[in-house]
Amino acid sequence: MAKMNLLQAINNALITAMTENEKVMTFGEDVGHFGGVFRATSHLQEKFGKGRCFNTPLTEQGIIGFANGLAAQGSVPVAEIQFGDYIFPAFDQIVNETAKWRYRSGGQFDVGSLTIRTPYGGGIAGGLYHSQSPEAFFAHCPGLKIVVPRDPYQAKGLLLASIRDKDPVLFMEPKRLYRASVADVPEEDYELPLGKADLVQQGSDITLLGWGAQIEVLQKAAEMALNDGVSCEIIDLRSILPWDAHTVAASVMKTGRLLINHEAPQTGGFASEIAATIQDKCFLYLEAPIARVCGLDTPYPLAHEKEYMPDETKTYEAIKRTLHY
Amino acid sequence: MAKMNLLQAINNALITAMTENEKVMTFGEDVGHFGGVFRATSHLQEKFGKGRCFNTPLTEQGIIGFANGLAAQGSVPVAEIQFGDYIFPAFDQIVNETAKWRYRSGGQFDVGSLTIRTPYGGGIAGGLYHSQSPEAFFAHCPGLKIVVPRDPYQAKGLLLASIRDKDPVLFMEPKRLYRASVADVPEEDYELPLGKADLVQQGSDITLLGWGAQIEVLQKAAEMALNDGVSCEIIDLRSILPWDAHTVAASVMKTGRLLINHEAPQTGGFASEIAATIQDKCFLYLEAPIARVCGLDTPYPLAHEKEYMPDETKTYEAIKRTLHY
Amino acid sequence: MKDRNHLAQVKTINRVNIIENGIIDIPMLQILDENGALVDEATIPEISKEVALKIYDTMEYIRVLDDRMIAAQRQGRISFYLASTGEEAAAVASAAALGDDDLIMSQYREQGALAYRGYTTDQFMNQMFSNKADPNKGRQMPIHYGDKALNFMTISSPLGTQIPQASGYAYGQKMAGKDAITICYFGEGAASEGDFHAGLNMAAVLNCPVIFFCRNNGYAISTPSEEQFAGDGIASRGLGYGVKTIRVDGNDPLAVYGATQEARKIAITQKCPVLIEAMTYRLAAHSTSDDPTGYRSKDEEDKWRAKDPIVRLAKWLDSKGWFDEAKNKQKVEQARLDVLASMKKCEKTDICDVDEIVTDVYHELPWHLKEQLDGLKQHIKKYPEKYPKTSGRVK
Amino acid sequence: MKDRNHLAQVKTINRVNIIENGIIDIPMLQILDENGALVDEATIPEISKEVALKIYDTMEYIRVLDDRMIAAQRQGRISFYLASTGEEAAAVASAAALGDDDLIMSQYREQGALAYRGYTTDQFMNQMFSNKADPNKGRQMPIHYGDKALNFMTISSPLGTQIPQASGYAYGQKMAGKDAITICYFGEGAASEGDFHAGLNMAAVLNCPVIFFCRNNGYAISTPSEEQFAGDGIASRGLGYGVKTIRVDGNDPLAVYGATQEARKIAITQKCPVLIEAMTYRLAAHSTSDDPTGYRSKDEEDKWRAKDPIVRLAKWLDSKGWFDEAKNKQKVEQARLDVLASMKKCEKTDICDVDEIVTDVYHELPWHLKEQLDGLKQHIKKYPEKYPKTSGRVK
Ligand SMILES: Cc1ncc(C[n+]2csc(CCOP(=O)(O)OP(=O)(O)O)c2C)c(N)n1
Ligand SMILES: Cc1ncc(C[n+]2csc(CCOP(=O)(O)OP(=O)(O)O)c2C)c(N)n1
Ligand SMILES: [Mg+2]
Ligand SMILES: [Mg+2]
Repeated sequence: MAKMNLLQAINNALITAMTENEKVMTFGEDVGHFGGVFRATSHLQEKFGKGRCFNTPLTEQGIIGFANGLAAQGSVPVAEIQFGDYIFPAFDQIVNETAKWRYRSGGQFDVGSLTIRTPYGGGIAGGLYHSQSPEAFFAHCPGLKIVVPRDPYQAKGLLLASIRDKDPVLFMEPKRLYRASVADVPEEDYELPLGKADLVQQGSDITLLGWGAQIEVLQKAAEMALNDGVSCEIIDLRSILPWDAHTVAASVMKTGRLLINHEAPQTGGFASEIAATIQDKCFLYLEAPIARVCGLDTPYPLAHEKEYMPDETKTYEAIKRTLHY
Repeated sequence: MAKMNLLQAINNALITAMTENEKVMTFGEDVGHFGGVFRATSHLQEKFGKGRCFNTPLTEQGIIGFANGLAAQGSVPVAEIQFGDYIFPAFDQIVNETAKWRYRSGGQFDVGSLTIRTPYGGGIAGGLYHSQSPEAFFAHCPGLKIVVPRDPYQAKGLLLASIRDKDPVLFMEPKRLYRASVADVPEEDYELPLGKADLVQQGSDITLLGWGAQIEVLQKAAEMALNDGVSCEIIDLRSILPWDAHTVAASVMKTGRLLINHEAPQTGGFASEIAATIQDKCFLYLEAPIARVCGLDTPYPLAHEKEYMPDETKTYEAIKRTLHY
Repeated sequence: MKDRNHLAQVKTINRVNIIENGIIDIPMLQILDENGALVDEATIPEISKEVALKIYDTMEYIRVLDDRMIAAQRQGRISFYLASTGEEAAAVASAAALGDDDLIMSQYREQGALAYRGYTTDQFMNQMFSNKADPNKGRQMPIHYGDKALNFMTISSPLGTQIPQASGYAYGQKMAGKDAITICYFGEGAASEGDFHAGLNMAAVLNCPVIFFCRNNGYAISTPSEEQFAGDGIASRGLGYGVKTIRVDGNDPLAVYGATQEARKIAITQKCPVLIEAMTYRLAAHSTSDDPTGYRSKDEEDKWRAKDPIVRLAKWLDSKGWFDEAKNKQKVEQARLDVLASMKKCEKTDICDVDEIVTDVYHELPWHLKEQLDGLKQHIKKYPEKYPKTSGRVK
Repeated sequence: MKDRNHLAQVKTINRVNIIENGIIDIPMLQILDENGALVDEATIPEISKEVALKIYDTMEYIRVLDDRMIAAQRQGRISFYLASTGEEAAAVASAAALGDDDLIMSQYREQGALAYRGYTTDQFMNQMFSNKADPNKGRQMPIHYGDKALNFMTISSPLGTQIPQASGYAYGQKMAGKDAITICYFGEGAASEGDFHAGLNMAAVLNCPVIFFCRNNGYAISTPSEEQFAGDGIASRGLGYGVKTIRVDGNDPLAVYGATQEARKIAITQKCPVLIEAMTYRLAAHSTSDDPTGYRSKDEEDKWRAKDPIVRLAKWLDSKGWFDEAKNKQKVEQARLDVLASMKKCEKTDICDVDEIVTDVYHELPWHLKEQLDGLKQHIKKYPEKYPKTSGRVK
């Protein structure tokens, strides 16, 4: 065990993967010598050489196009997109190419070894273009996996699993947690399962569902609710696609209530898919409408960031509304 | 009144708009002399000159980037993306630029005059890349409007309203209806409202909701259900963003049941947003879970196209399941 | 950490001097003239009789295939086709200069390269009839071939996407120590996509052994090349990226072969990209959905018909004493019969079982796709007549 | 319908001839040498004393602003800043050659252009403090200026997106018969984006009166330009698009001014794009989030410090008898005081009312945003201490 923050856990996972398999390569803007603007790839070029850890020109569509080809060839690319907000120039390469490669070729070719890492989310005074949470844009795209860790331990285990998974994974890192705190992380190799939600806290009155940095928000809200005698079950979805509807449904059948929290705008956010599925699977169990506590349907503002965010008091109020429906 | 198919109605709307306002310009791949691969812009170059109707180089990101600038300048661009499947290279220009232009500048600048036209949808033996229905990818993006007509009359009225609307509009044309049938379309100028759903058929037992080419499917399914004595209310959403939740909610409060049908894959499709919102607004009225009849969560296949599509028998079966919940 | 001075090698000048397009003037390699005669003093590339004849036969075969399939589409037997008539040399003669381990990434009009590699008539037909013998499992439109065994990457419709992919693939080949390169075909239209820019620039900076092979055939559907770009073709762009560049007469099989041979040698030994621009002309309609009379004249087409690469190569082969007119006629006739026979057979082959509708989305079938497949199969059993191509086999 | 022959003007050659980067060798316009002396035989652009001094004063002002704001960021008063130290001439002297109606689309390091247009210190401060006097309503990070009155398009972070937009804007100006052009600034890093390719190619084909102004300052954050491209800078790409191109010493204010003047003349009279590549160096850190010691040496920086454009222009002004050392000192000191005073004032100004969180998403507020705002305001009233910057004003 070692104390690591989330960034160090990511860096440690990359070292583990690159040491174990020489086909693993990591690249992106400023990823090489400099180690990335957040330093997630620090020292990798020193350790593994410029061939396996390198800067690319400033072109997200190029980075993912290149990574697609590299993966099809049999290498194991871990491509970094500097900010989640800048992943959209690569949207075509991801949605039309990465996601459909195996299907369109009847399984002859695939880019399953590809992992795309990108920091996402708000709370860092980043305004419109350094705060977005784009997971839902990709969640409508069959063929992709989407994974979001909530802490250093999860980050290392999920990233290792993502790199080795036989499907392309979009690995989204909650950047406001990068250096927020340290935790115990095993120094040895380990994986955490993709496609499986994680029960963070048991409870009986309502299920709170989220991912990434918002798990903390749910925990704070649950504490506030506990003061009112409300027992919250907290689930970290971890994988957005494919997602673990069974774990969520089982929880909701128990508690009778569901609240979903995410930073992205509400309309068309992934909470909508969860709500649509769970109202179907748990119709007779639901004692109140499924609540969504999300970002507003606006671009991400700067001065009003606090007001924008689906924080713990908003979550707590929604818990109360749901309980007293 | 004249008889027009959907393509002719689009062409007629463009002529109307370009005649009335010389700032209206239309462009895209093969849009000029040739009139577009579907001929939606036929004769516009002849009528209005090469300056106002022209070919662009083959670059979707360029077309929308160019259109954004043109709109910001005060012109009224109507940009064509040849197939909805090829809109993704322009995703960044649409989601990060078009949609956020007014907000980020505090209303100093905007691209509200922009309209993006694109054919979408399946049923034409187009396989993975000539069949997609990408509306949900854009529906998660505040700042855009998304409009889909279901027939020639709607097409002309909605397109004219879209071109003149003060917000950027993504206008999606159901290409399998382009030449499917003709209908009466007024030759004079008229607009149909954006953001308003259209009640296609009144009914009392269940609300069927869809848009574009799927309205026909709903109608056929409703007829099958009628044979069983089931009375279906049919609503054409018309605008996907912002969408008319009030009309839908009012209908569901009356019928107690809702079925949503779209061609796009189910997970993260726009039906999920509708279901999430309506289960909230109509919780106490719902007598069965909201049903989604959608495309499978796979890329769009060719040989199995029939099997893939959310057709009338699948819809009819889902109506029965919902009625007998 | 070395000190940098990105001005060090730049000359200075002291009056405003606009550099115009005119300073670039990239000549075009030609070895056979339009009559199939050797251009004066031309250096003939190293080419064996066997290879020369295989190039020739493949071009003839593709001409037949194209003609037959256009006819089949008109008869409603297939939904779509896209011919390479008149520009066969570009794909066939370049593929002939490659090694078997070289990966081919094609746009869609390079059926000649695939045939040269050994793709059989049945394989072409299975793909075009989307039947269960198609290795793509009938999922893509006709002409979206792909074959793992032949190192021919499955074609994808979105234009230009394969260009940065080719750079990445080639980088992987280099890192794996493979004695192989990637060749990436695309049209002059696709070269307008942002992916072209990304792909060439990355290949140059990251030293990827890849040949970018542009077929400049004058049109992108209806859009003539002068509405596609204002520079000196695509070749002039290579220089901007620091990519070694060759322009070649795309209707001259010997020139294409020689240029590709040389480009491959450079790519593999110097570990760097090479751009080839082949000047040719799309004599065919863009596809069976297109009618070129709306945007070009018969005269213009005729001018280019006179540059037919098949005729040109035949004349040269004949001058070498390698051409047997009678045998050729017979081969062409046989090809025609083979195509017809194969078509008849393959159009009757079933499409895949419905189960294949959900496979290959992921490596393993996830729970939600299992559920969707189960629901679908139950539904098909209820309405077998609605899904005649698969219902008979649903259990 | 004219007949086309896209080979008509192409020369042929008969042996494989690889065209290499070497054939392009674009010289750099320099008028003042590094010591501020006129280069032998240089043609000085037409420039009035007034303009020359305004360029000079603006550069000095920006140097002060940059220094102060970096200090303010270190003190935690603003969250972020991005300086243009050492490359002021590129933005300032180019802006000086424009007309007031010309639209400026900037990347983010062109505060000099904005200041030249007349943006006031208070305006800079209001934006950086995201307060309610910021015309962007405090929605964007510091340095994302925009001003409708000054024809300066609001800056957006995604790199390269403004390049095709500038082509479109310029096309609109042309169609509207405006006597104005668009200038589009970007870094050599941003020039790797696909949007660069699209923007330049479209401008060339569609004859857009736009100046593409590339600041090649050697770095994109930590990435040196040799890992960004392998060709002869960005200028060599212009030729590939058929875009008239000028390379200029970006630290030479007279050369930048002259080149831009000429480019503007061409753009407006010939209705076509012009590409200017200004060779300069980012002496500053990329931004306040960056520390360049991790990727370059002090020695390298010092070499470039010696090319300071401010010093160079001062010397030339002095040689003309236009420079008043004492008055300049005083102006600089005054600028420093003004910035500090403005900062003090503007950092205390409130942010916008919370109502502004939902405006400008659409032209009119749609029902769902009304609902969301109402909900938010009720919530703020319940927890006023959680939202101290807006709660006092929520009714
Ligand atoms: C991204 C994208 N945009 C548009 C299309 C539609 N499309 C198919 S082929 C074509 C023209 C391509 O021209 P070119 O690259 O010159 O190749 P050629 O057909 O001449 O061989 C177009 C616009 C597409 N397939 N992909
Ligand atoms: C699309 C996109 N990708 C990445 C970034 C992050 N980023 C901001 S500035 C920068 C470097 C830009 O370098 P250059 O264009 O040379 O401009 P300079 O900073 O040197 O003035 C990067 C990578 C971004 N803003 N947008
Ligand atoms: Mg072409
Ligand atoms: Mg730079």
